[in-house]
Amino acid sequence: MQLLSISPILFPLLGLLINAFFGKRMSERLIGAIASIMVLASFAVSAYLFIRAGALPEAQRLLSVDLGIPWIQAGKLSVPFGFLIDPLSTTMMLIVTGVGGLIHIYSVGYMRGDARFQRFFVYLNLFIASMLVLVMADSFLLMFVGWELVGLCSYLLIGFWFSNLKNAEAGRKAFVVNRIGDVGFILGILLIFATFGTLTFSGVFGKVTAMSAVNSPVIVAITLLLFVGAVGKSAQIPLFVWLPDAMAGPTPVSALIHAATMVTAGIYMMTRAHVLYTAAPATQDVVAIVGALTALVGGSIALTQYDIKKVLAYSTVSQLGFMVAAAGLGAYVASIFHLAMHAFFKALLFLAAGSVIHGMEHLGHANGAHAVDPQDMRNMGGLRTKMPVTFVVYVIGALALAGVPPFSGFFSKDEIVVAALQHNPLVFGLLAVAAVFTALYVGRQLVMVFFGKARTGNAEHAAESSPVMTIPLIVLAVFAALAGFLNLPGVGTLGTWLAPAVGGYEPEALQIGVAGLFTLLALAALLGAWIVYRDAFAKAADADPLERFGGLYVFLKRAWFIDALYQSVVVKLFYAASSFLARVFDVGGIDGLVNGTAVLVRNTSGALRRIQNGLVRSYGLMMLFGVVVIVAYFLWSAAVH
Amino acid sequence: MTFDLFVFIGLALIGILAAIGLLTSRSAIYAALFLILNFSTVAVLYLMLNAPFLAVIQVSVYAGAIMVLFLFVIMLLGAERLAGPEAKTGLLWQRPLAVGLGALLLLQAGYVLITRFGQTAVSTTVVKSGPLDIGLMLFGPYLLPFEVTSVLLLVAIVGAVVLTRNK
Amino acid sequence: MAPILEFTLKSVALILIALTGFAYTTLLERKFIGRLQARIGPNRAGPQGLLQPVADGLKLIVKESITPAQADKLIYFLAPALAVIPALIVFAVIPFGKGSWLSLAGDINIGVLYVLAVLSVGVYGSVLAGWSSNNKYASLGGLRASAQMISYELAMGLSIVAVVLMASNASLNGIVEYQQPGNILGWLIFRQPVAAAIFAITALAELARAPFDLVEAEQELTAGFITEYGGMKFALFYMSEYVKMIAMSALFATFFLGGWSGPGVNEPGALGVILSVLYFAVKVFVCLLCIVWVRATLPRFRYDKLMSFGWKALLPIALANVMVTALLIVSGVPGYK
Amino acid sequence: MNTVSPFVLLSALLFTLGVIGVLTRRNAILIFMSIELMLNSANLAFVAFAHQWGQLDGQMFVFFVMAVAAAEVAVGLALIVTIFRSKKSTNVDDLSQLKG
Repeated sequence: MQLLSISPILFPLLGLLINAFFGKRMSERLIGAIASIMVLASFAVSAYLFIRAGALPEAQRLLSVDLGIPWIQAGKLSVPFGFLIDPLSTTMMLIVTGVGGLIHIYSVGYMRGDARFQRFFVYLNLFIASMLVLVMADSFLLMFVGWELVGLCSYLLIGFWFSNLKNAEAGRKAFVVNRIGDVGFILGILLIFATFGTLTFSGVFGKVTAMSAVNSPVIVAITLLLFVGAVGKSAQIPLFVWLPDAMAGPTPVSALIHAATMVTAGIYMMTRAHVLYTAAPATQDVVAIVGALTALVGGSIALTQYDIKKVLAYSTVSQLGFMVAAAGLGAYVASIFHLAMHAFFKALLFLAAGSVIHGMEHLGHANGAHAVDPQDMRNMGGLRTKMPVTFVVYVIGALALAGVPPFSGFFSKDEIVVAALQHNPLVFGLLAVAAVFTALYVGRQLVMVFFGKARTGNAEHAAESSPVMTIPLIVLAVFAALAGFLNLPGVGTLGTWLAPAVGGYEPEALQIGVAGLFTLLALAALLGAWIVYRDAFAKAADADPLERFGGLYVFLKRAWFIDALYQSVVVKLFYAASSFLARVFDVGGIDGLVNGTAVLVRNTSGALRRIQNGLVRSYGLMMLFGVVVIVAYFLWSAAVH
Repeated sequence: MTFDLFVFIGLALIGILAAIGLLTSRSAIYAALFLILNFSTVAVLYLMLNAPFLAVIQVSVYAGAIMVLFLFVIMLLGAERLAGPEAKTGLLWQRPLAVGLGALLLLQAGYVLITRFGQTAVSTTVVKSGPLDIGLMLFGPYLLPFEVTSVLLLVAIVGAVVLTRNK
Repeated sequence: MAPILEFTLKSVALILIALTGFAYTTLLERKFIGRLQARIGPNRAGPQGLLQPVADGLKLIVKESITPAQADKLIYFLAPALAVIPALIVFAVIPFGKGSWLSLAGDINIGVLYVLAVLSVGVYGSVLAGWSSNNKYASLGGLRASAQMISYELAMGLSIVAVVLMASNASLNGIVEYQQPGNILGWLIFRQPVAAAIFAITALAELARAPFDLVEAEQELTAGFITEYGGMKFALFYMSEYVKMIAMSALFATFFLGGWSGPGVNEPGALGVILSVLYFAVKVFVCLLCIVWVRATLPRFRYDKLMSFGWKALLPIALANVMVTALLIVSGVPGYK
Repeated sequence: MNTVSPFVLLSALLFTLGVIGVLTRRNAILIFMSIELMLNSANLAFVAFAHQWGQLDGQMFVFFVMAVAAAEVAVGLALIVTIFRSKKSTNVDDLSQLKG
């Protein structure tokens, strides 16, 4: 039973070991097959666990798998090595392994012929295993291990094509920015230990419940610190800058890690720690507002991007803002619901975008088409007829993202805004604007990519991708279209299922007013985008219609100047401090100390070296001298007493 | 002066003179012979100390095996002539210092012994120390050390064979 | 002072017996080998050549004593004595007959160890003689002697260990009494044939007698370590060899042939004692004859064969014999206690 | 004699002579012999004390010391022979490569 419960982690580990050690001699097909099958096996076990848990009475669904291994025993700190299988974690496991499995299959086609094919799948499997550790952990510390491991995988995969300096820099940026969040997270963990003396979820939550204090300073501090970790990992203001750059990685990576799974770790963590957050309403307000602002800012920036993946990246930032806001509003079910739906449609969109890019590159480098950026939407146009399957699934994903009923995004977003309306009008307003932006940029993208005429030779010669890529797209499209029915307003299947893990859930009735308003907003925005962009780009070089907003356009285009702000303030200050340390402190202080010690030792030993003359007899003489002195000491002390 | 004391003084003198001979002899063969003489006198002393088994073992192990090995190696290497003049290692101060320190050590030991001379009488219970009694001790309380010693000897044999093997 | 007087008298008697024995063993060997080789042997001096040893002795005594110029004088003179002394003092623990007064040291419980210790010291005579002569043949002979004796001592000791295990007694008299259940089958040669064979072979090697006489192999080393010796000093080496022969025979008789035991020794009074001494003498005599017989029969070993035979054949067999004996004793097989 | 003090005194004297031998001789074989002398004097003290207390344990130690000495001599002489083969010398002062 224990082995079965942890086998979802073991399968990808096995796959990565096989591929890492024997991959050199295996064909690409075999490597891809092993990696994919391992993840699918993991998915199968997760599904089994899910179903089995569903068959159990509600109270017993929290299954703690204690492996009986005392992982860390140091002083008062005692952390067991255990896993937690409950509705929340099984749901996450299904998302991670399900979407992950599809993306593995897709990658077999997408990465075909890459020089580091083997390494890519080793990393992917490592990521799946790490993510599962994160979601299955039964203590903050083990969760942190998974947290760091997925961060490592993210770094490795963003910089996967590291021979291009920009990609390597993007990986480094993601790593460094994430560290800032991780510092908060680990400080939060330390504070939890200092406060409660334990790190297991059950232990901590039990004590928090027992305290039954509202807004106690310690818990506010803990939750804020944990939120800093979530801000880093889930790309919230002000640390979202790494996520758009992370698009430097291969597109399947963007879909899996930077849209569907890893970036949602922050939301998952807050949901997991909902007991703490519920006890700290002050933090919840901060979380909700940060999330709503992020949703607005990310959406606004996405409006102005030309890179097909950048648009989706900022969209992801925005959607993560929705989820964080939901978590801040206490609507954890809505948050997880949107997380799952977002995983489907954003993975779908990314993979479809990858398919588009693939199609754009189809012309190959032979015709000198190399100079054309295959990711720039201005270079596309009219792909509707060239790549019909991709077009259809893209439209489904886009409608789901825009929140058009009955696609999945509509239901999950609806639940969030309903919660916002009830708790915090400000957040509601921000989210409403963000939703409009969403529909706008989605419409803009659809028009620029698929409608009109082909603007370049690459677009002219684009061709549909192979079945190994399109089949996962179709599967995802089905989910993106229909998964919303999992948690219909007033029924709340998913919510009821999650209730034991997230502390209770009452399904909201469908509020016709809100739902209708948001549907109208979305449709209106899509129509607006169609009108504005239908004829905007005759040639690739044409100016964007939004440029007539001048300064505001530039402001959005440069992502609110946040990167520039970091560059000019933080980085410059850091350089100045480093240069002071390097030129003055290191040379004078550290080197002086080290060299001084070395010189002292050298001179002393130089003097002592004369004793070691290589003559056994003189060594013996010294020993005898020692013996005589020691015996004399004993005689003297015996005489004294 | 009892007969025992008389014999002891005689043997002690022989032993000490043999030891001094070992220190001063110019030839390694003579040194070895002096050492054999010393061992033999010690064997007789063992007899006086109610240790006949050890006395015989002393003769057969030290005189019969170890010293034969020494002689064998000395003759094999032709190293019996010892270096005459002091080598140019500049350790002229070493010898007097060694002798002085040795004398100091002896003084310390002598001080202890003389201040306590004869204070503890010999136990009146005479233990049997024949081969049977020694064997019972060896295979009783001292079984583990005994077995460890056998391992040690085995290792020494292997070591000696490996060291001197011609490659 | 009475015990000292007794010891002195016994020692003198023993030495005289040993010397006479030595003298007539030489004659015995020459005559016996003569017969084996279908010739007569010495028969000029005295009736049947019985005075031949006396003549030999006189000759050696009056010969000029030559000392090699480059020899190490002190050790050169010391070596013959060092060869003879162990040969003589072995006799101290051998029981010549019934009653502990018939051995010099009496019935001591470390007799076997004493024998081994003394035999192990016997090598010095030949080694030092070889070295001090400053002659390459002599040196080689001395080296061979030391290597050979060290090698074969081990197997010999182990063969005696088997005997001690059987008798569970380390005193020679005790071993003899153990072999005295009333019939000849009590002799250990029947219950320890392997040990007896090993002892016989190693005894020949310790004596450096044929076929193990490489120490003084004429064809290779002239006369080995006695090359530079002549006159009385040569006689001493000669004497040590023959006294050792007698001692080895006595030891073999004691360990394996029941020593002084025999029919009628349990008679009270002088008769039993005289019978026991007689039996012992006869057994020793038979052993001596056998040693001579072997010399007349077997050719000499090659040196490397000698060493590998000692280390790779005799020593393992002797070890195995000790183990098997111990097992037999522990498992209570009849005849093994 | 009803005291073992003379034996212990003799042991100390022999030990000191052994120490001096180790420190003043330069021939490796002679140094080795001096070490044997030291071991032997220690043995004498052991036997003397065993006699004094009327116990066999001291004699047991002598037994083990002898075994160790035999092992030591076997390896030590093998070393000397090996060194002699390459250095053509048994003088320990010639073996001073390991110096600071």
